[in-house]
Amino acid sequence: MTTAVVVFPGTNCEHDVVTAMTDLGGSARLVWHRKTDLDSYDSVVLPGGFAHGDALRTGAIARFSPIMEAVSRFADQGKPVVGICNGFQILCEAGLLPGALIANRDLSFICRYVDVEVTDTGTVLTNAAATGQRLRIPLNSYEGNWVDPTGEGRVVVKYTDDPNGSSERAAAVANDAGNVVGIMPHPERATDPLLGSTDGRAFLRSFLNSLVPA
Amino acid sequence: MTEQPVHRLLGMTDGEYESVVGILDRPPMPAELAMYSVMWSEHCSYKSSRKHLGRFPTEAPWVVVGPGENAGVVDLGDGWLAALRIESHNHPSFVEPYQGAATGVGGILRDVFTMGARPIALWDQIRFGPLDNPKNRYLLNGVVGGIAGYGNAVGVPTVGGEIEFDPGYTGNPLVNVMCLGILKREQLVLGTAGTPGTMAVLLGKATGRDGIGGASVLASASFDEESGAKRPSVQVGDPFEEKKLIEACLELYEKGLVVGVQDLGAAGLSCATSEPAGRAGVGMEVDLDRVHTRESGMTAPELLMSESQERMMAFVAPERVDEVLAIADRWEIDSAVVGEVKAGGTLRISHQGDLVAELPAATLADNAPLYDRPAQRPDWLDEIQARPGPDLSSHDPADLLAKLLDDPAIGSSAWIYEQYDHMLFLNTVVGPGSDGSLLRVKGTDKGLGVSTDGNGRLCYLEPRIGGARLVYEAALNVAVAGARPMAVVDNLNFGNPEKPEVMWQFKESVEGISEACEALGIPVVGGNVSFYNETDGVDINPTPVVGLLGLADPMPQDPPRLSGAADGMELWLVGPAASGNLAGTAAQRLIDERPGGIPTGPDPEMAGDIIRLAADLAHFAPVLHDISDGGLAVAAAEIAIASGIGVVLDLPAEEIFSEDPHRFLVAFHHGSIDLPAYARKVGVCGGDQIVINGSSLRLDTAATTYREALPRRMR
Amino acid sequence: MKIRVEVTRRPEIADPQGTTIKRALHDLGHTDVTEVRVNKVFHLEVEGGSDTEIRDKVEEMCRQLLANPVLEDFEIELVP
Amino acid sequence: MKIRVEVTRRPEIADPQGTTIKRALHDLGHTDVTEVRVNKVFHLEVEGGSDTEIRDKVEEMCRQLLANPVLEDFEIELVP
Ligand SMILES: Nc1ncnc2c1ncn2[C@@H]1O[C@H](COP(=O)(O)OP(=O)(O)O)[C@@H](O)[C@H]1O
Ligand SMILES: [Mg+2]
Repeated sequence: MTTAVVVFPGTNCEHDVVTAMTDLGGSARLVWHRKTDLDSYDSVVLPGGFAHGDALRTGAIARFSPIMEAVSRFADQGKPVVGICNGFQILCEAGLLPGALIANRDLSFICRYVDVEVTDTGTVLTNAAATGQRLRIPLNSYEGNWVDPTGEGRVVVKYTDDPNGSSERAAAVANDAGNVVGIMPHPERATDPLLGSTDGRAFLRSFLNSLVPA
Repeated sequence: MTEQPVHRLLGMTDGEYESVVGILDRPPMPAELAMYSVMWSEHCSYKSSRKHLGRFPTEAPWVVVGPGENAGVVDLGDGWLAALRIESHNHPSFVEPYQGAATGVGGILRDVFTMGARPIALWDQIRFGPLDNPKNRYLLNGVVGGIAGYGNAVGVPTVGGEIEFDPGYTGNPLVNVMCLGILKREQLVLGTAGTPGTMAVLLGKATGRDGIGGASVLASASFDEESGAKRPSVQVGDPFEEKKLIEACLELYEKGLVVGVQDLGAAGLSCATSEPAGRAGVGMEVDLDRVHTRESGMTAPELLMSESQERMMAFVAPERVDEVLAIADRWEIDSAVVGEVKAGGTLRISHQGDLVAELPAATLADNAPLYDRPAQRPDWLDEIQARPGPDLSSHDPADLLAKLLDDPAIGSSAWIYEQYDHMLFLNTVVGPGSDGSLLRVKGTDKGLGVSTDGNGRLCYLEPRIGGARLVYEAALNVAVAGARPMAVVDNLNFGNPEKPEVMWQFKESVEGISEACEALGIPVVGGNVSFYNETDGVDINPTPVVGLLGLADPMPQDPPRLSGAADGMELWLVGPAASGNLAGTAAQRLIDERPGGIPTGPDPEMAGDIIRLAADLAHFAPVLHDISDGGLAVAAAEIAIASGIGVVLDLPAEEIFSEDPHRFLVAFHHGSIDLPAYARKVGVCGGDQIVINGSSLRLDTAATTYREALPRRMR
Repeated sequence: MKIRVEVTRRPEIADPQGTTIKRALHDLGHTDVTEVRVNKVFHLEVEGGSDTEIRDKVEEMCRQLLANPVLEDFEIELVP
Repeated sequence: MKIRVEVTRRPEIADPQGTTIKRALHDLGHTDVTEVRVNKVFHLEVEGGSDTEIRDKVEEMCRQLLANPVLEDFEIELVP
């Protein structure tokens, strides 16, 4: 049950994701964006960072990386696909999640803990949490403001306050099947008590749970 | 305008030009003149400061690489090393704050990963004029934006720093950045060209006309009304390119593919060819036509002087060159084999079939001019030191505390550090917003404590005491995070060295830093000098900045935090009794129009004991906080605000706002900790007020004032 | 051939940059500015092909990459 | 009155974003694109005043805020 953690040029949270998943008993390996198959993996994480330097729009160039076709197939097959921060932006650009991410309302980068509330537990990233559960995890983004012109996106985690202007205070959004989820704050930054919070475990545990064959 | 000889336009004196003619035994060709002019600039050659920098203690058993290389390297034990370096980008940040600060970050990162280390954290030290001036707000905004824009995107967290305001920085802000990297011993790489036959491979960004003359013109001359004319030199940072370059270089080191590496900073290719060759005692043949360029028609001097960012020169054995090029290709960075190392010490550079330079490589660094500039104690200093301190008797302590919490240099810097990714890599155990940073070294029990400290006002009043106090303050800051001081880097920001008063301030500061390092038994492993920080003839306060690295082995598993105070805990002061001298304090800055007096000097012996004690206490005390800007009152208020609990202080009047050195506060439940006899109980935690000898301030008001001090001025 | 592509954010979508700049202009005393929108313009240099061919190519680039259809429209202009 | 301001980075100053976009277009097969520069365009709505007055005002805004004189030039166009 191995997770592919995709590395684009400019990605920078890949090692953190591997560390956090391994600490929780999972197994994760880095996969370069020019790879074209994910056959030996059971799930995918697109980690945070600045793929292609965020040139043009965040995620706009990364979505054309060769690996993304495999990620799409994965998503279609109902396998778990999670994008964190920049990974969320890439999934939106790739059309695997609805909406798009634009600059924060106050046009400034935000790196701090935020409180979020789980509103939908029917996804690969939230199944081990309880509806209404409040968690504290770090946000770290400039383009964290999710807009959804269709108004039909499925919001599964919400900020309890409104740090960045995101529609419906969305912190995480899922596809209809619940196997593709994008989350803006970083669960992997909140898994070790030494660093201040372990609330991110609820999300990563959900993800690991979803790998157990039914 | 009268015709000037070219060497003068390039910032070279007639005497320096004559030396070049002497070395070559003929007049230099244009490309040669360009190379000497950048390499012999103040910024690259340290010609005014070198003599004094020799004063620093630089040796200790744990020093692996001392000053002189791109970064200092120390041994952390168990096969781990740390690389540390600090750098200034003052003048470029005034010209263009965002790009100036951004390229400063890019440059300091390269200094560290040149050594084979992975950069794991950055710290910024920034200084501006008062924020009621819109220009200063613009500069602060741009500088913080540039550090955030580059640091966040390159993927290295900025985990702390410091900020100071003083009218003297209005026309000359200071932007310093420090970077820490870690590496396994076998990955250490030096800036050497290796043996004859080694190939020089240029990696990274295409070369353009960026910052031509930047080193000699921007970093080494003063600002005046014409500085607008210097603007074409502005460089643009590209953190994405740097990120790829870091990963590619780290892979090269891991696979043992390079003999040596040199980054291209100020002086670009001139430096990256001559310095590694000089260090290895070899020569080199370089073909400029192979350099990948962004613009067409660049001349040889332009190619040699360009400061285009995000470039590295790797020295590679010929049979490994293909592997190196393949790795560069995989990381999607450009590369070119531009030269070959030759025996004999001559650097030969050709361009479009012509030999454009032929000179002894080592002379660019080794024969740089060395000035023993006159130094003289300023005659205005007596008058300033004789001024009486502020009179606090007519001030209510709680009122004064409220005003201090509203000082943007004392109030929370969250507005700054929340724009920085300060958590990446999952190492930040104690992050910004307390004293020193504490970073874990994953896979070991070790932690690294780091603090950077500067104080222009103290150094203005008495540079030797000021310099020494910076070291003690930084040492105590890392100690309260559980680390023992290990090594120092310094960044010496001063005015015009051609003025004897400035040279004296410089010399005295170096002396103070050196004495304190000797007393603590820690070496200086690197640094940087920035002179000519003056505007229209007025020099900045002498502003040395110290960056100190400490080792916590083992690292406290539950280190003290400002937020650790609880109802009923006692607050104790550890350190000498306050002298009552308020020279150079925040209280003085609030009350008196101008600083005056002589700041309290350190007690080196006691300081050592106190620093050791703090590092021990950090393994079990819930709260430790050193006393600095704003004195005990502010330190106690910071604990109260962070912990969300009031505090009642009862203490002698001269203790309240004293900033006497090497003193700290510790909070704990009665009887849980034994302290030495000189420690005194100064208060108790509880309630919803901060009470100082009966006068009180509501905790929620204090918290709002503290949080808003900076952001409200930036709106 | 030189081509100019302007990518505009759809009016119904928030434009934090425009909003912030408008506020900043008001703070500077330019209170007669009632609206600010910020767009991106690409100046491309494309080789070969007839005008129509080039326009088609650039349209494809826009649909693929230069504009995000969720947020943006685009306008192509061949610069003589 | 509607005003269009285009802010261009000076040609001698590096444009990393343009370079990255060009590389991406090449990767997508558009290898006939030889140059990409990215500019910002502001669409302003300004009330009151004659054409000259408005142009002067906008020029001041550009110098103060919209363009960075160290890196950028600007061009103002009144849209009829
Ligand atoms: N420019 C800055 N960037 C990042 N962090 C900063 C900056 N200025 C201050 N800080 C953080 O705020 C805290 C308080 O800073 P300071 O008052 O200078 O500490 P000290 O007096 O203990 O040296 C520190 O944790 C520091 O890292
Ligand atoms: Mg401190």
